Amino acid sequence: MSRLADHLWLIPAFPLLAAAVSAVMTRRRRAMAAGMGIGSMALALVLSGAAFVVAMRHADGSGGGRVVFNFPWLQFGDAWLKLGWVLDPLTAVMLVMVSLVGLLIFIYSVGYMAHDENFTRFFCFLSLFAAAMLGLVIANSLLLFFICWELVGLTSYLLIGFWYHKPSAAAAAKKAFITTRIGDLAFLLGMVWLYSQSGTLLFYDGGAGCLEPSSLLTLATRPTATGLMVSTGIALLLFCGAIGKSGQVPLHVWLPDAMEGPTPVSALIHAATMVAAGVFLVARVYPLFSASTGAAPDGTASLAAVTWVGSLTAVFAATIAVAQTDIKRILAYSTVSQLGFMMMGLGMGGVAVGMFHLITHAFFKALLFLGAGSVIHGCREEQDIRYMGGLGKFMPVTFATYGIGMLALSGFPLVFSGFWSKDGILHAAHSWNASHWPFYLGVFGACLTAFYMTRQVAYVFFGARRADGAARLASVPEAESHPGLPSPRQAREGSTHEPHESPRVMTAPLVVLSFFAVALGFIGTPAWPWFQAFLSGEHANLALNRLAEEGALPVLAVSTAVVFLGLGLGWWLYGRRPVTRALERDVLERLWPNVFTLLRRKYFVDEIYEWAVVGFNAWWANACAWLDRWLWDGLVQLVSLTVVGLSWLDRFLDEVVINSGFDKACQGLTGGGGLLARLQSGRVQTYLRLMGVGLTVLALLLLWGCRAS
Amino acid sequence: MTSLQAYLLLSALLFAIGLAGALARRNAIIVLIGIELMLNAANLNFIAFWRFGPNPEALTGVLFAIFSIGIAAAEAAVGLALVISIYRHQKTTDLGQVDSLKG
Amino acid sequence: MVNEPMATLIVLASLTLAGALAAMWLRNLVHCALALAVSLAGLAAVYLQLDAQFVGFAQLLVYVGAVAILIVFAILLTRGSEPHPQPILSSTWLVGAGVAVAVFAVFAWGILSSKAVKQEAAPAPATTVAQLGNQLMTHYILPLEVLGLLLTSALIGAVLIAMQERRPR
Amino acid sequence: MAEPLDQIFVTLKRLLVQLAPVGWQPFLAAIISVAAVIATFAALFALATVLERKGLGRIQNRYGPNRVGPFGFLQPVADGLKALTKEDVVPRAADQLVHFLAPLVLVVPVFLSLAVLPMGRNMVPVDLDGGVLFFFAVGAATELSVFMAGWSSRNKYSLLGAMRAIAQMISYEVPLILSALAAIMMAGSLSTVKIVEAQAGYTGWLPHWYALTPWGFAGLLLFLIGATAESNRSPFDLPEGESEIIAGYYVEYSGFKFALFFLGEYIGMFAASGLAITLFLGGWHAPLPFLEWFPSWGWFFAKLLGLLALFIWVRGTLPRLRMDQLMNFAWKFMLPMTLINILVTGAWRFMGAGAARWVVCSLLILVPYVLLGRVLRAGGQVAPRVYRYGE
Repeated sequence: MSRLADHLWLIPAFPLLAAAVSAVMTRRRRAMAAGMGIGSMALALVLSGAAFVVAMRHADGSGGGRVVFNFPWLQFGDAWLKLGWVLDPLTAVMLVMVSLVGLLIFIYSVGYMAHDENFTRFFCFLSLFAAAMLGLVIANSLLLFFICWELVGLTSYLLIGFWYHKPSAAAAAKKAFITTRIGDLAFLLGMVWLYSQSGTLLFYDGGAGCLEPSSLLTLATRPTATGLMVSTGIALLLFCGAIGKSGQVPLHVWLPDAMEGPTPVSALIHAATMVAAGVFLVARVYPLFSASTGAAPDGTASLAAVTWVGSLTAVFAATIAVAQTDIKRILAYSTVSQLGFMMMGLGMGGVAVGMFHLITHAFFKALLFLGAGSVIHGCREEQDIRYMGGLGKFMPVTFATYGIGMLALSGFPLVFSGFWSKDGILHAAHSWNASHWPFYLGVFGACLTAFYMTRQVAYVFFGARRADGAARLASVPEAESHPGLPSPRQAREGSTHEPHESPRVMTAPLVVLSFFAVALGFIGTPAWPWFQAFLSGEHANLALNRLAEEGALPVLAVSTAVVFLGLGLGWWLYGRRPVTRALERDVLERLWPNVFTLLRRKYFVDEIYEWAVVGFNAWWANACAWLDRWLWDGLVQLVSLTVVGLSWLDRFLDEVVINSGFDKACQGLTGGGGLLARLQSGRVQTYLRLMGVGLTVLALLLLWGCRAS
Repeated sequence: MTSLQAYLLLSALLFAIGLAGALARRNAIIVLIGIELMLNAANLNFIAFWRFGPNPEALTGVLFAIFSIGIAAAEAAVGLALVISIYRHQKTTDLGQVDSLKG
Repeated sequence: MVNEPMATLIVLASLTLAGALAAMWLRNLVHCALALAVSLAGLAAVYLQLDAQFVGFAQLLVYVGAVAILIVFAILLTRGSEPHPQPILSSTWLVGAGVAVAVFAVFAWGILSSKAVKQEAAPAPATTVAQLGNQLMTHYILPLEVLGLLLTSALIGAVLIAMQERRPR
Repeated sequence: MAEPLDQIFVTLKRLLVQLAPVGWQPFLAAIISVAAVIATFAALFALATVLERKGLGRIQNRYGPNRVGPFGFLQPVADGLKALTKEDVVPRAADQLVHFLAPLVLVVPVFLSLAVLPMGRNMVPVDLDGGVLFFFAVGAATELSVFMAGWSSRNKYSLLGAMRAIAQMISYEVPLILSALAAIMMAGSLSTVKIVEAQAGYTGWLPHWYALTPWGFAGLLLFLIGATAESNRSPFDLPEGESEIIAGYYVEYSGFKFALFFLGEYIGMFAASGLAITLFLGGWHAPLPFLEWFPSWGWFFAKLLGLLALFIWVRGTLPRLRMDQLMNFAWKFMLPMTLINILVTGAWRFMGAGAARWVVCSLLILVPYVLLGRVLRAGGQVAPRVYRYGE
């Protein structure tokens, strides 16, 4: 079966083929496109399963359970650039997760996009995205990883901007693309630096790869100009790429705006897979991050950076999510917060903790997004939770699956996967000895998560139905509404018909996802850490007593307490007195009005960016324009003026000084000549007379001279 | 006044008369005669200084005078030949009119 | 203070000066030439008085004999002898005379004021023609040859100039 | 014995001079010698005129003047009286002063030139170191007087005559001086007395006269030809050529001035022949040793009369030369011959005594003489004139 490792490329190949075929098909061949897409994803899933089995068998084998296949790709000069793919537990897990979630979302989107005329194009982009994601997962070379990384970025742009006639969608696509592009720049710099230092971009190359101990040692020991170790420097640059892609604090602004795209896109890309690519990157090059000279065994500077960024993002995004009114934006900020948690897990607990939360999150976040999608679909494209309410009765399946997803996300103890993965992270944070702050931030984040999820469910499914009349729209104060958007709101004014449940093709994936949201929790519990063992290559054995070990129990207690606190608070504020009127001010708004507006306006980060980056750009453009107009133009003017001046001076000189000067000199000469000519009168006696005078003068001089002697 | 001074005065006077004639007279031949007189005045000077000079046996004065007489004769011959050819060209020996060689 | 030789000097000097003045003053050119001859003869006598016999005789032979005749011939050839109407003096004769007077004044002042010429007459040097001959042939041989060359060239030149007159006609 | 007679004049003069006070003695000596010289030569002049006319007569086969005095010897007295009594006619246009001065300027220099000739042992009027040079220097004045005479009489013929005379005298003066140069070179001094002493002594019967040497003989001949030309006599008497221009430059002269011209001419001839005697004929030396007893001055005057006879003879026999022949003869024959003569004298001076010297020198003279003659004859310049129409 090791041949499967050699042919790992088949997995991304099928969706790529499907994308290619659907790209050339005309819009009318809708069924063909959907069939192709779903078929290729199913095949990819089967192959991924096989690969998972192979990886399972190799897990305890030699080579760290890793099968590598490298091939020379590009020759420049005398050096060959090699690409390749690797099959190791990490790859296997991700393959299965991506293909499974992808398949479910493909099936769901058939129903969701049924009445959209660009159906084939949608499926073409989705297949392309899936191929790129699968390629990224199996890549054994940082270069191939980077190529797929960029393809994923491209497809996210295409899908966000799918409804390009909507200006907000186009703007959001551009914003997403540019923000991730900034991160990718750092990623590229890191990659180039890594190549220059280690000489190869392959992760594992039979000992010579850049993640293998020999090159890691050289990287870790070589200091840079600023005192950082080279490995730390490269790690930080790669982490910037991750920040961009996974929407961490400074570069998170594009993720909420990415909700402009269709909901399956949001679910697939901005919940499960693409945003996870950043975390997967950190997991993949974790040896680089943790490579240290042994001085700080439990975390190098880069891991500390990851931890701090992660914890900050977690709390920051969670606070914003509390004050959002758009159903998909709340989930988007929740995703950002959960990614922060994953980064904290990676930074403190290592690959296994981070990856376990990633996998679990992928499933229940996909579930929540698809649920939201069916809600929107049911409510005639209504996305604002203030105009929903009491949908529980109208959409029982969606309500049920959405509830399971909400409980998994907020980490309801023991039953739901979210609890175990979040607890792993908090446990790692608790045992992290560099600083206790990440632990406190993590706990606070978890509490907030629970709180805003209950608020959302209360708004959407409980309380009175609020989808009434046009009066509301005119008085909507906040800038939320996008001007000129042919959004479902116009539709709303038209009719007041009842919301309806989504068709089976959409509810089936919900049910499957909800099953996984519950099941996955059990493979990673402390009692039976199969998942962690699988990833680290050991053999996992069932031992309930580990639950009661000294470190684990208090953390479990704290996290359950926190979850119940959040749920209770949320129910207290929103569940007890259901909201009756859409425009009613939010409960929190009534309590802390300015804090609430701060949160609702997302800490004004967009405005700050607008002011800073765009402002700076505008200012710089103006400055350049001014410079060009005045300095360079001025210089040219100056040169031309001097030349003209010089020519005038030259003419003046030539005219006055030389010509007239010369003429005068000549006149003087001829005059002098004339004078002398008169002396030559031709009369011999005059000459004699002159000689006589000369003689007398000389004689006088002589006599006068020697008179003294 | 010693006799040497007398001779020198005589030669000076002779020279002056010759010069006056050369400068004042209009006719070319008279000018030549004036020049002859001046040359002779110079010879007289030589002989006077030889006679009353420190070492007369050196005979330089006398020889100088002899050579100067010879040269004067040649000069007179050439001068008169020139005057004659000028006369043949311009039919006059009046120096006032013979002034074509001028600047 | 007038001793015996000075008397003869005065006589001869006056003769020479009279001749010179006449030569410069007379209207008739031939008379001027003859006056010149008289003056040169007087000068020859002065040379004899200065015991320079050879120079005196040479002066007589060259000047009185040859140069005077030459001048007379020139006068005849240029029709100088016929009386011509215009005044004999040039227009600016006064300037010429003035210059001559100035020159004489300077020389006279030089002679009278100079101390070098004060010492008394030396005994007459006994020079013979033989000594002159020796000097000429030994010490002054080059000037003699050059003089000879000069005289021959002057001779040829004069002949050439005179000869032209016959050929063109 | 010869001594008292020889020195008779010298002793006479010394006696007279002692009469005067010492201060004046040099003047008296000078006056005595001048008077003596003038007297003797004036007498000679008178004698010469008669002798010449009688000689010419004899040559022309007729008697000379025989009416006045015995055999016509008082003829000069008659001529003298005639000259003195004749009216002195002066042309109106003549230049009075110059006209009057001309004869004087002629006579004075000629008499001066006599001062240098040694007429006898210790009987030289003035012994100058540059005697010969003095003679020629003074001789040069005669041309001036000829010009004065010719020009002042405002007569075309006289002017033409004067021009011819001057041209002739200048042309012949050069060969005259150069031929004298030969004797001076041998004697080694310009003083006439030294030249005569250089010719003293006899070898066997022959005196040491320069004339008896080849160059001497040639020199003498050339000198005599020059002398005749210099004094406008005989073949060279073109200026007075009666047939063409009446009487030359003294045509306007009459009376005593005319006589003076004649006197000047004769004295000029005597001076020239006296110099010839001094330079080449041994001055006052006797021709033969045993004739020494005859007084030195006697010999001098005897030779003088000999030369006079020669002049008269030449005058009587030779025809008058044409002007161009005269000039060509002077510049193309006389001048080269005198130069060659000087060359020969030089050769004679530095060759040892003996026959070789004689042969070489005589050949050196004869060969150029013959060649030159043939060249000139061929050129037709000196050949006798062929009258194609005349015959």
